[in-house]
Amino acid sequence: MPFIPNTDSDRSRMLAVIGKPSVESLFGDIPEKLRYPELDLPPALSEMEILREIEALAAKNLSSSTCAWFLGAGAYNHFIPSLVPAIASRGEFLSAYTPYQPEVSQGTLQAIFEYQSMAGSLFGVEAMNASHYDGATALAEAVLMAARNAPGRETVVLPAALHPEYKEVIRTYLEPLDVKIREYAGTPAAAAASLDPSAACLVAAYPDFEGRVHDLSGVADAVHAAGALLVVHADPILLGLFKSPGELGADIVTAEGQALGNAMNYGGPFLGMMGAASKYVRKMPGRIAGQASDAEGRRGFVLTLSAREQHIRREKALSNICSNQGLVMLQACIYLATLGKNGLRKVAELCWHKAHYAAAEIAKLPGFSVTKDIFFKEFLVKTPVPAQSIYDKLSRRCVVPGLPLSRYWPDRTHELLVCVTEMNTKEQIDLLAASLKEASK
Amino acid sequence: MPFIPNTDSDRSRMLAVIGKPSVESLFGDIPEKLRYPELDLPPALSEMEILREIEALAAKNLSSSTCAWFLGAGAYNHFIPSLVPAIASRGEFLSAYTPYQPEVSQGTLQAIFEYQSMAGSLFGVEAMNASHYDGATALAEAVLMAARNAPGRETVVLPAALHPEYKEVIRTYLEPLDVKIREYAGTPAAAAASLDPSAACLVAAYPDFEGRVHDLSGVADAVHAAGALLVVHADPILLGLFKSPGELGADIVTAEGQALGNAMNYGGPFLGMMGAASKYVRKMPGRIAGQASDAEGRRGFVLTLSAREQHIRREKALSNICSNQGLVMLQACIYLATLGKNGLRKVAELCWHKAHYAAAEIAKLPGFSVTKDIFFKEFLVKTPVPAQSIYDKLSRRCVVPGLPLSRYWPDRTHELLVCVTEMNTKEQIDLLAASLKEASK
Amino acid sequence: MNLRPEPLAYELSAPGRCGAALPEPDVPETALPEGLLRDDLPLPEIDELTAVRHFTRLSQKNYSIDTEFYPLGSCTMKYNPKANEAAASLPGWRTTHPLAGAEFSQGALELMYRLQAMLVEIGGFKAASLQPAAGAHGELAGVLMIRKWHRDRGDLKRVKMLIPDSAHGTNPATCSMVGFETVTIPSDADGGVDLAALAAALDDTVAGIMITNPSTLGLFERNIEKIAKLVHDAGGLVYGDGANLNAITGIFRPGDAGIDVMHFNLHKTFSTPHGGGGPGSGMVAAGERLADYLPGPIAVKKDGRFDMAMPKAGIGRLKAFHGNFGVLVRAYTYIRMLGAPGLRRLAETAVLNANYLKAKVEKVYPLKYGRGCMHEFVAMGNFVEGVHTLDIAKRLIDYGFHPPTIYFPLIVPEALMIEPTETETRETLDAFADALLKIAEEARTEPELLHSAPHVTPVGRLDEVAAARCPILCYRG
Amino acid sequence: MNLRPEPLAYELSAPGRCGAALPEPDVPETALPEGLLRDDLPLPEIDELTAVRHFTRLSQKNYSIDTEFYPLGSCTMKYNPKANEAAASLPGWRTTHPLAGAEFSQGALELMYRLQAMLVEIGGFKAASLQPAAGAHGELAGVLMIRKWHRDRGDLKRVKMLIPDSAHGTNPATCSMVGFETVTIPSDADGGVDLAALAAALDDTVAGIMITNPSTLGLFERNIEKIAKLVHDAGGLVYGDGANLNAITGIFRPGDAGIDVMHFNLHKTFSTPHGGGGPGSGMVAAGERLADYLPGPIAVKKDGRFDMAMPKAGIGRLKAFHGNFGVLVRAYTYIRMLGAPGLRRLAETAVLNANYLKAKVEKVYPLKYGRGCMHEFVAMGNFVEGVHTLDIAKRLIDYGFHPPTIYFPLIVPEALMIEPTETETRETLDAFADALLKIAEEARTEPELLHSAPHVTPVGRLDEVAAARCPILCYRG
Ligand SMILES: Cc1ncc(COP(=O)(O)O)c(C=O)c1O
Ligand SMILES: Cc1ncc(COP(=O)(O)O)c(C=O)c1O
Repeated sequence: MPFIPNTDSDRSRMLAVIGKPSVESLFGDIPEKLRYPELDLPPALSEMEILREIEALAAKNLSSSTCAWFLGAGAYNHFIPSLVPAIASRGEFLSAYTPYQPEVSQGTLQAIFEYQSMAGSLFGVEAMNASHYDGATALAEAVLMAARNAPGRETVVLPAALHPEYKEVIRTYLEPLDVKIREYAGTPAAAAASLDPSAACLVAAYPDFEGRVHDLSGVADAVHAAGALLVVHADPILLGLFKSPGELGADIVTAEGQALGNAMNYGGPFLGMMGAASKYVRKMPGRIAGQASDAEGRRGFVLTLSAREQHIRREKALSNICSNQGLVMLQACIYLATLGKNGLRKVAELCWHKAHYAAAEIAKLPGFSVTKDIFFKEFLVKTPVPAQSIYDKLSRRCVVPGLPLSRYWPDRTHELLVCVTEMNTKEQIDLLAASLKEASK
Repeated sequence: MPFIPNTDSDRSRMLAVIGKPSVESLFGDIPEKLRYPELDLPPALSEMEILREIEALAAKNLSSSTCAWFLGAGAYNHFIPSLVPAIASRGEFLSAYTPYQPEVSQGTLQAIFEYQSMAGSLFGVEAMNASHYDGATALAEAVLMAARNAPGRETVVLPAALHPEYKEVIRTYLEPLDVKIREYAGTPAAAAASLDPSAACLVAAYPDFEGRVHDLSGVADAVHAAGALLVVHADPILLGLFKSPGELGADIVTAEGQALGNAMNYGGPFLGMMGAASKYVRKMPGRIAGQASDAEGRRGFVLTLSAREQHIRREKALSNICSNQGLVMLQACIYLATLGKNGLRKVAELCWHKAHYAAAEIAKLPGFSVTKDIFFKEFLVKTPVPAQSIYDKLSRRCVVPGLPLSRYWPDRTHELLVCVTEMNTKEQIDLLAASLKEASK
Repeated sequence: MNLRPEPLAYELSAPGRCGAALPEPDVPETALPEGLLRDDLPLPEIDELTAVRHFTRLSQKNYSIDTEFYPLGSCTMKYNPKANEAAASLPGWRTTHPLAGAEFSQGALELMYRLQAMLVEIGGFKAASLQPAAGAHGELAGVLMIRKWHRDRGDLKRVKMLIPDSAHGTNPATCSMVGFETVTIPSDADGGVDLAALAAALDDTVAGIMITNPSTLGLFERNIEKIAKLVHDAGGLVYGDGANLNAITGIFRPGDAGIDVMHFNLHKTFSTPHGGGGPGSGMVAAGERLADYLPGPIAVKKDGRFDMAMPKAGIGRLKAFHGNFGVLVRAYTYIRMLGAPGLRRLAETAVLNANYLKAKVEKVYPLKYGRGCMHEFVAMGNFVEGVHTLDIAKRLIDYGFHPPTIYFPLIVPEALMIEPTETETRETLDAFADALLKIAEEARTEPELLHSAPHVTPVGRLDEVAAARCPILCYRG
Repeated sequence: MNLRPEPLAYELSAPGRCGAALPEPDVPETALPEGLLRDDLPLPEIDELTAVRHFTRLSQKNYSIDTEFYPLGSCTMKYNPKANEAAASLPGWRTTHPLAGAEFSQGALELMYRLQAMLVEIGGFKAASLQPAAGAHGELAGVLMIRKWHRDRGDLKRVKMLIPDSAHGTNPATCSMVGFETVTIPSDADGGVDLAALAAALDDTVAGIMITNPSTLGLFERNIEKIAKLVHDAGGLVYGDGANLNAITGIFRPGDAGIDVMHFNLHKTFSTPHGGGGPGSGMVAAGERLADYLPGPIAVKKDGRFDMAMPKAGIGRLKAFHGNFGVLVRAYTYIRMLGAPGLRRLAETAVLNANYLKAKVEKVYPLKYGRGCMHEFVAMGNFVEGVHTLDIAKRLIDYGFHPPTIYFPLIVPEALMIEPTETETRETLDAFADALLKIAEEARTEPELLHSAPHVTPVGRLDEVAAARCPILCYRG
């Protein structure tokens, strides 16, 4: 076995040192009748055989690299510079553990610190953590954090137009606790204005699930006036162009960071991003790296504020999170440093221009109408025939037109959420428009 | 420009230090009328655009990963352990130069030394060099080396069944020199027995282009008795099983090493392997690494015997070779270490068994006949209809049946050279047989 | 180890540089929305080479499995075959969207379906969900399942969870997240659960027990069946923390011993590189009682087609989309390369390696529990006055080894928790044992060498107390 | 830099281990041929982790572009965009066979066809062949072409090739390979070809001249047109060594100045990482006179389909198949990312960077030829008694820089040949200049520091003389 190196002769020599007659005898503590079950598993394959099989499976999925791709809804087809996977896959990053021993983990630790710094710049907050499992769990933990911050307050207020799967996750996380969920349909500003004293927090989606970019100015003041916290869940690419949540007064920020240099990968691993105004840092869950010095005054980095975490505080920890999404965070870190100030803005601008061009083209089609709200890269289209039938027809021809909302709301049969990124060429957009037209005949 | 970092403001600052008014003024030595030509090139593309274009081009070729692949003839579809490209693509290996400064190149140097050691084991010689451009140029240089070794002797004797492109390359290399090429049709043993005193060397192909594995015992003695050198050009995978050329008395050995962990890659970069009995090492071209010690007695490795090379000896050098196939050699090195004694033998056995099964199945087909000679992984099939028509028909259905010999010999219309490796499953072989049968109806 | 100080990306920044070229818009432009835009985007400006060099150099400041022995107890730092990486990074996966729909995702769904079946078989369960993104996430799933099971039966008073004192911190932290109270059960003299204490703690307020087997002491819980029976008889359920499955694959199936629900750390036992922190997968499998309570969706097969479906009485969704899919591809690849005999060989070798190391060092490094260990063992580093486990750990770095887990489990003073895994050669174990013995010698003869260690790293011991007191969590210019 | 000694793979071997699993035969077995088989295959036996760790650790003993500044003169050690690597390693290329036939290789052929056209345009030539695998191979092609051209005209007496004394060693070595005699032409006081000496050497036995422009002194040959005319008038042809094209892309086309045939080092100018020695591509392009003489086959287009064809009067084939295709993909990708303005920016920046470095150090490091340099400059390291260029080079290693090319070109004593390339930032150039100046200071104040350098590497200076006297070229057990 190439990755179980010790041979039978090694075994004998080792058993002699241990003073045991056989390997089996090392398992004497296991109840005999339960020992060595027959496992019904497929026979072992060599590397070339399994890779052949997996390649065949991987080929059986619709691929954004061979289609005109307009499906987003929480997983985005953005450009990934080739250097990102090339560097992140280096063994020293890939096969290191959580950096518990800082002297031999400065690579990982400095990368976390840089990620925190850059993500903090993007979101306009000083304190970011080193990741959550994904955007949905980050938001769920943010809501828990807000609820914990205000023990008396029993409701959290979510936008109706929050990603439906995120809502499900929040429901799962909150179910055992004495916290109720309320949804608001209008703008965050309107919701903030009518917050009642039971509210622990208001969550704003930036943009919301239907692509709308709400003006958040004034929202924080209203939320704070009501004694609650403002949680903003943002698209990090949008923040290349739009005001940051921190600048708008958000107390806690979360995001799905997949778009920052990570592939769609059938939905995972993704990157839960979370940050907070510095006054809340000791209430924020998750790992955090901080700057430190050694005895000679050399700068280094460590995991810090660990008194918030499970391995130190056990049942008093702020969260049970232990393993996080380290490598995905590293990819985001490399992405942010590589694109930087100029590149990220450019990506955001491309999304803006292309999405608006697409919307304008689709709006010209008979029977189609396009949202009038401000949007960034994703927008809602009303379709003259059921959106799911359009989806099926077009996807079979490798034009993936967006998300039919009926997937989540069976009665919203004629709505399609279209996403356009810097990866979509004008040619593809024109093809989309032409295909939509044809499919609606 | 992401990989031309200095900005216009950097330029100004730098020009100030140089004391020049403009970048253009640095090019004053260039005749003015020839300066700054208009270049008719396509406009610049960003990374995402060019990758999209290249992906489309790459997809327009028949791929061994989606076909039943039986085409070899000098480029082979062998298994490449995933670790080989994963490690060889590490920046420290990939982006280093030729190891002229040994203290900061021990990684490359030790890898060359290990490659030389393992390749030497495989071929049964003590001295290997660090690579030639490919198998054909390695053999051409070996022939030159043999000719140089015996100044009076004006012929080199090649097998008629040598790869036709190798013969062309040897002709190109020898054309300006006073050396004649003679070909022999029978076995190397027969050719060796009838060598005349004009022969500088006899080349044996092991196996030959038609897949025959000739018994080379006694050949070296006969060649030496005639005062010539024996050059053996071998398939390194075959050497996992068969007697090594060194053991059989070869003076010089060469090979195409692509099969050792390198992809087919439309024919390049490949790996020219060359080695020799130790007494000829100072007459062998190419870079060589050797063991050395530093002042503290620590073992290290250096490029050695460089008095043979162009950068030291200029017109007196044994060859003009400078850049070689370093990275391809590194992949072969990792491959050889990973498969090792047990793995390489197993690969060779799988080739043997599968090829012989395939030959037996094809031999059963009406109208087909299969060579009676000893072969390893490649064998000649006589086809009832033109082989090229079979090839075209089957390849369009992703069964690539082998090489129609008419490609090189227009009159050999009904012969197909079939190659079977460890990558071919029984299922594929059965499919090949069934497809051949059908195509010949 | 790269010893040169590496500036922060911000410190390498210069105005106007960028590490990636982007095209100009190929569509007519649309005016940007005034008033909503940010003024400044304070990110670094660096070119592509600077980015590559910066992060490559940073990587050179890590110890890792691919470069050093990394015997972190409880973490199963095994070598992850490169075939896993090749399989997981196939373009066909990378470009697949989670909402493309079942018709357009049959390859991904089939892989998940088959993986579920294999894990169920390996663990002795009935059904599995691949939703959880890490072990702790799987614990959350399992404890929510137990909670819901009781509540669905109308049994609302079961709010306590029993947890052995050797448990990992995630166990009690998970209980708090679902509002359970934790009751700590002491270990007996042999390192197992104290059965009397367990019996005493069991009443009708107990929802269940979370048990790790083998435990974090590296010991197999011999009374596992008895414990399960006691808890079941008291109306509770048994949660299995499967983080240590590496010791028992192919040898013992937790489900056979009465575990009702268990998470598997796929990233440990089934070999996803840990990536400096993650990602992982803490998929959960359940037996008869809890199979319908799994989080969802899970992969199902109907009429030869694969799809996703929510379990009947399930606790709901734990993350967006379908779990950490890339980790699932690796686990699938790995299990298929091993097969049943390979899984057994894996566990046998992991246990043999641990016992071998233990035998080589236990005369010098005392153990609190002397019996034969499973995949890891816990030694103590306090055998020389004035020298601590921390010093030994740091000194190991000088010898080119990553230190073991230290000061955990909490019930062993000055713990050194050593898990070699099955992927290390006998020669590496010998070299590590030699270093440990040499250091023990140095502890007596040259303790200063230990106190000042490590000496071969870009920084020495960092002042973590100061760092936490006055935290600097981002670059401030 | 990994400072620990790393054993050889053989020294890590243990019987029975193997780093790769292979399947059992799925076909009936055939008896092996007795008498032809080897008894023993003395290769190492190591497991997969040992292989990964071994080679990863070895890699950590290299300086490289991705980690350090690497200003090797004449080598154009620029950063190679990772997009090149992504493009070249696409599965569609890796699995394409060179003999699949034109119908089944249209993508590969189209890329080669387009690349030929772009290179012809950049160089100012008429046609190109992608056959040669490296610069020296391209030289062989070009010199064979010149030889054949003369012979095809019945002119058999032209057996001499003129070569400036600053030329790279491959130039004269190439001539020897084709049986040409080389005549060295001295440089004039300005570092250019001495025109009088050239004129004197020209007669009807001269086949041509091999000229490198910019020369290996980093100087543009101002008389290039005159030289070409002189040689042409004498019935000879002009070979251009294009290794230094990085200085002039988009600014000057050698073909326009009368060069008849030139090789391009695609792996230098057009950015394939050097891989510790190769592979490269030395494709050749030719003007009017020699276009039909190119080696082949070359890519052609007929009726919208791509194919390969042999040039009419060509010298034949130089290697099997179609050149180093992977390198061609990188060059194509790279040129397409730059476009014409990018190519000009490239050369301008390469030259600016070199002049900037030169300006910063020339007061301390004397130059033999003072005029403005192109992409590189040659300084001298013998300005302090008892300190040599070698010492300065080795001391640079301590500062984290790869040394420049040393003792070449041969006509500059104690040469330090510095080529920064366009991919380095001003800050890196400043740091390198600072180190050079600091070392010059040390040469005066603490010469021992230089003599004993380097101090930060796994080995010190190695005894190359002993190594060559009694060569150990393979592991001997
Ligand atoms: C025993 C045990 N349980 C649970 C966990 C938590 O797993 P994860 O880090 O994947 O959340 C760990 C991880 O260290 C562990 O060792
Ligand atoms: C000026 C010059 N000519 C020719 C060559 C030879 O090129 P290659 O190494 O690709 O054979 C080089 C390479 O160093 C060179 O610098």
